[in-house]
Amino acid sequence: MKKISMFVVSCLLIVVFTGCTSASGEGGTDNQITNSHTEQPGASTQATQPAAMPSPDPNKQSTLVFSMYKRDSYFETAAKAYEKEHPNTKINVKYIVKNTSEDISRAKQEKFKSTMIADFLNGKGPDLVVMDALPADKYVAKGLLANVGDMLKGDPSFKKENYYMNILDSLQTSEGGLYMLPLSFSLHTLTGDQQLLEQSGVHFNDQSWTWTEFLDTIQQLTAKRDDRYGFMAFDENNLLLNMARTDYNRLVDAVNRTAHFDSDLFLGMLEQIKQMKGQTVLYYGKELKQTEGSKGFPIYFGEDELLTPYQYFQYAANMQNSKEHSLVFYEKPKAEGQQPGGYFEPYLKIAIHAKSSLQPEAWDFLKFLMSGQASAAAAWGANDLTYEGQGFNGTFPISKSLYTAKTDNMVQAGPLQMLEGGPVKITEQDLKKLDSLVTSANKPIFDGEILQIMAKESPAYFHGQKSAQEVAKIIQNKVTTYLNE
Amino acid sequence: MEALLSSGKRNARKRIVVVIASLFIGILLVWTLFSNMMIGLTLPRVVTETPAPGSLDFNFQGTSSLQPVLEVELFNPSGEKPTEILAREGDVVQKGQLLVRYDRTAKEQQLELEQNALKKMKLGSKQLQDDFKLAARGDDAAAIEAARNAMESLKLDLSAQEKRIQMLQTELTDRTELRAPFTGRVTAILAIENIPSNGADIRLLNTERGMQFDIQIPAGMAAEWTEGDAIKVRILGKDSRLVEGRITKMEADSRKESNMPEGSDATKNPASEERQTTKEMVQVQVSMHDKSLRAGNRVQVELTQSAGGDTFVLSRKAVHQDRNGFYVFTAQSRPGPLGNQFYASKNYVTVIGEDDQRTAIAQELWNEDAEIIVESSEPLMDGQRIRF
Amino acid sequence: MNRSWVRRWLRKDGIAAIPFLAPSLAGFCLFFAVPLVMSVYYSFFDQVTDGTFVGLDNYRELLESSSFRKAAGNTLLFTGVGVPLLILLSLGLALLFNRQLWLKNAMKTAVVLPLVVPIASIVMITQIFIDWNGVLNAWLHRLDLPRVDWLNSDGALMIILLIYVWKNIGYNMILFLAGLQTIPHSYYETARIEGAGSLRQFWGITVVYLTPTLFFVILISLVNSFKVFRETYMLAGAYPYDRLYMIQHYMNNMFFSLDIQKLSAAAIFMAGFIVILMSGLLKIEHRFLENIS
Amino acid sequence: MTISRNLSRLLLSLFTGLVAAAMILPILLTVTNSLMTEREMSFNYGLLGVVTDASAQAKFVNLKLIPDWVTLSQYAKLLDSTPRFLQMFWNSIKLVVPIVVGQTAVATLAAYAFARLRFKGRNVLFMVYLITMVLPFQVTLVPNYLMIERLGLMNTSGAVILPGVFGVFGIFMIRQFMANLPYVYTEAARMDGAGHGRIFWEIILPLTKPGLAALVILLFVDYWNMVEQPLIFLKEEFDYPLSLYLAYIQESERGVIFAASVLYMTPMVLLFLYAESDLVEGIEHSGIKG
Repeated sequence: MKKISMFVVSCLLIVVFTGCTSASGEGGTDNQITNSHTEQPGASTQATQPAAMPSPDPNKQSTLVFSMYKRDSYFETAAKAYEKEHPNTKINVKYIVKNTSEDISRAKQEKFKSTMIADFLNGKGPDLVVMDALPADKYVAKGLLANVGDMLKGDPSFKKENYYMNILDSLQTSEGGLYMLPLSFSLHTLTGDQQLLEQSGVHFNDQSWTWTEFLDTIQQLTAKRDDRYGFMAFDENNLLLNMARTDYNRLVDAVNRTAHFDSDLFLGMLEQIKQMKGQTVLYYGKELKQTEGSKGFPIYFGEDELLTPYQYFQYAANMQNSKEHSLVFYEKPKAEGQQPGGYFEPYLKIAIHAKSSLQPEAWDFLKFLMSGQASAAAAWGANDLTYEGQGFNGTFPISKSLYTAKTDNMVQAGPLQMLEGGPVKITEQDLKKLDSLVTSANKPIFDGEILQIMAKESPAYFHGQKSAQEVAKIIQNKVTTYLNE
Repeated sequence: MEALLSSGKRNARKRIVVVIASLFIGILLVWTLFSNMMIGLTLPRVVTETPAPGSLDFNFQGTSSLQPVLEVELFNPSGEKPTEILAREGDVVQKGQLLVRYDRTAKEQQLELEQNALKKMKLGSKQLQDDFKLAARGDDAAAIEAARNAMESLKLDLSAQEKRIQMLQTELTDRTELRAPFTGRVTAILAIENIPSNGADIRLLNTERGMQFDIQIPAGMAAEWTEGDAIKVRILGKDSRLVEGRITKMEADSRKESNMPEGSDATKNPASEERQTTKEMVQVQVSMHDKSLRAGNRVQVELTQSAGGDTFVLSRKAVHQDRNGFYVFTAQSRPGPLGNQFYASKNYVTVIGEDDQRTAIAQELWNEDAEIIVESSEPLMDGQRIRF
Repeated sequence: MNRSWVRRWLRKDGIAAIPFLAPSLAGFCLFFAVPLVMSVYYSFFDQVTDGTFVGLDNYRELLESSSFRKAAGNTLLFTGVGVPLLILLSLGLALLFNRQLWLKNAMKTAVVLPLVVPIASIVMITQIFIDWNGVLNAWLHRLDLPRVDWLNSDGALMIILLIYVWKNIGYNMILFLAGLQTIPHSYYETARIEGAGSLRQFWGITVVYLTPTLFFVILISLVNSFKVFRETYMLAGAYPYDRLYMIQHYMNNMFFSLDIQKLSAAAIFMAGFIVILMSGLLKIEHRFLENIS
Repeated sequence: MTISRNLSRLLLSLFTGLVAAAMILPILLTVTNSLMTEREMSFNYGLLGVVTDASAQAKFVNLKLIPDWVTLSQYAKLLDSTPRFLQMFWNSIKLVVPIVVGQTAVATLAAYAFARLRFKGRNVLFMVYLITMVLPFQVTLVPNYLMIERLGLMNTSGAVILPGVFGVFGIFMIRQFMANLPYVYTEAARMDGAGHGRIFWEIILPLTKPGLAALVILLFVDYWNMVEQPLIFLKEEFDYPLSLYLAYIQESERGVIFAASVLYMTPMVLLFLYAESDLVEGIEHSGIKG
């Protein structure tokens, strides 16, 4: 019996080794991309060195593979522009879908996730990858992404003052590594009616308030006048997610793999959200019809995600229209003792493969992408300000100089024709306000399996199908399963 | 026996299944063909071309008419009718050359009259001198004074009269002739012999200052020019030839190509309607020095610019524009259930140059043997299925 | 010694086996054995490429994971209940169909058809029944009982079991029917002549001669019990109710967490379990075949 | 005697009929619902997955067996305005037929070796085969992906077909059948000095016919339903088989899901109906008696 098994195992091993040797033999003649694929032992040691990134060898022919789920035309133009500047570097931009409408059923996304995993684990992953559709934390945990933060620090040609370092710094992991560089970001803020808030005489400090303080504030506000809603949130779930995000560390203990969704904290959140809905304290939805008798905004606070500067200017336009009410952006509530500063959500997060042999080239290209040199729209026209179809070109860029160049152009170009509504004059003062929003943002909005589990289960409570305890228990069980895998 | 029976039943059943199966497959097959055909018919029809590698010689032809730099009209100096016209149209005349003689009789008669009056005055002066001598002998101071005065005044009158005669005499020589003020060419004789004229009699062109014309040239082609540069200009006409001109003035022109004055190349073609190119034009003034040039001569400026480097040339109709730049649609084939299917794919291109027929685009990876859609029966969208 | 071993091997049917086995073995090695060996290899390393040997660390981690233990327990429960249930039911049906019945063929077709229903359709029909607004809750409502979120209740397991049995009963029945056909009629005739009752005929002939088929059916049922994951996943997602969290969920989630080491280790656990089970069955089968001969 | 026999037969038939009816109910539902208009579909099932307020009046989905208005509009829509549906249907055929034919051939040969030949390592090798059948797809995905890429099969139909051809399920099934065949059948041939090739071809293969029929059905069903392999190993959507259309059917296409299911099932049902008679045509009819 032993001999038999020995025979079988040796037979299999022979097959394996012949398979591997023939395969690695093929590797050399594979194609020009091989450069990035051959598993050079040097590549991995290089990745772990925090030392300065050597500048790319200008005489080396290399092909960078740049993978993404969804195409962004900026990447293509940028790749072309970069190739022109660096004739020895070819950029192979690979994407799965041209736009998300192609993939409503998410089959392609699943394909992208799976093939990326297979590619990365086989050591053949792309040199650069857009992580937006991928679970970045898992890749980082497996050491598959290079620490671009080190590259950034070690590169004297990277001018920190040209970038929103507040964004980049706050994306660092708890160990201080920075594995993805976002090319753009959106801002999550509260909007408030300044006049009304001042008249009400209720004092608050949006720099430091927690959700409890915020909810207290709106309750005080609505206690004085009940023809206005205190806060208009997108929906209950979203509010819950917001609250859970700020208190994430109290709900989830990743180190000890325990969750606290059955705690009073979480139950309190659930109950508070539901309870306040009955009064005029909270309103859920995106549109609010003006109630009779009150002009302007029948709410004290609303929440908003400024995906592109367009939305900000739309607000500026509204401000110009309604003289009595001036819309002001406030910071969203945060955890106790957290630094002041708003929330932002990074987009087009690009990572470099830790095992790529072309890291210097990849970093150089990433730098080029970040600088926005190839950004098609020199100015933000009305068309370029919307996000749809524009991708990078319409968003808040990570490059400060690009942002300044674009806004300067816009101020010079005179009144801005919005997609709806008349031309809006963008003043330096408007821009200053926007600037301060951008430069103060320091809390990333994150997503993850746990938040998704929460979002899936909690509507049952909000719609009265289940009790808070039941929902909390289900979430607690599922999250515990997740944490202990 | 039972087995045989049941096997017979089985075979019958199998046959039924086979019939149903072939029906099912058949219907689907027919439907596939049919729907493919139906869809095919509703697809936009396209005409394609393969871009030819090469460079686009970008031609520009602009015509204009020459205008003299300096041309003056010479007026009748006296108002007399011309008696003899010495110059003929087109004559090249030297400075001071006699051009027209005018009627002198009126002037001569007046001179004669004046001379007679002078004579009369001179006679009068003798009388006065005698009067003075007489008075001087007397002691009547007043009378002496009066006589002196009279004599003095007559003297003045005399000199005045002499001046007038002199004037008349010069007038007779000067104003009865028209002479060329500068070397030039007579461009028009307006005077007619023996008919009094009150306007200009001769139009004279200064040949030393030469001719000039204005023309609008696309900014892209004029980019390398500065004032003072020489350009070749073709003189149109029977003996068309090339003459060198010199740029004297350049200024940007905001007017669009379509309302160019001498409609140089704004031939209305469908492509230019489809894509409103707001070509920047430059107003250029060119001066020319050639004796044989006539004002009003048609001149033509011919420019050729090679849209340089590795370019592909394709029909101008194929290139469209949106807010992100120029693009073309290429026909791409993908395998379908029944052979290849064709799709329109939008590709942004870098336009190097274009003329009214063709456009040169930068050579890129994708466009090496791409089928570029020139015409389509309906507006296309990226990714749309098409047929040929 | 080595040579003599080879010679001994060849003396038997070894040479004859080569042409029969070669095509399958070649493809099998390429597409199944090599990946399998690589998976085993991964399970001893900390990274897939350039990893260092960590021995049994991955296995230790796996066993420490409470989620894995939960998944393993749930899977054991599900297969432990589901497979015997399925086999009993399908055997019963097969025996029924082996008798004289009216409309036998039509009914047989009806039983087998669930096999071909696409997953999307199964999921949709299941949803129609178990959704919060679904038919089951409508019935409860009519009885003035509170609605149940079936997928987040202990009933969830029953639902998955039902889907599993419903879908695979036809599959097994085909196998059993085919197996029953291999039992020569003469055996029964002989038994009848010898005066054996139908129960004795069943135990003495049917069960005995069906045993090889039975083992095969057990294996296939086991394999298919793993396949019901796809329906579960589409109904309840990657993190279903605790009871539904099977080892396939664990593996699937490990895959998307890029934790191929733990995934491989879990797979090897699973394979080990199945090997033990199957070698036991094979041994019995072997002995049984010898008995018949 | 005959009366009681007929009675028991009737009762058994009734009982089996009930079971069969229960089994076929979901399929019946699929077929009848495929004849509904889309409006009726959304009216009946629009509430699925919708979180309704508990305070509001209780509303439920409406399970309906008979449509109000029988129409082929779902089919028309599916076939007419969803050209990829037909395309995917042919893709499925193109992938599944080679797999079924190939695996049946390869497996029959290998099964003979496993069932009728004795060689060292047989059981261990068999066990290794067995393990690969049991493991979920994801376990070997990463090495498999590497393998397929190295073989240059990525994004070709070969990446799906070849692993399918060498799948081990067929070996198991046929081995089972062959192992069951009494050795007496082959002993005579052996005495006559027939080789394994002849024995296999002339004796064993005809006897395995019901097994082959069952195998063809089961393989066809298995591979007709495969999802992961084509999703990952095929690049272009127009190469995808029908199973992917149904596995990732979009919310907006719910109105045609039943019609799509019916068309999806039809080839399998037809195949089953065709092969079923071979399935029961066991040894008793093949002329050989033990």
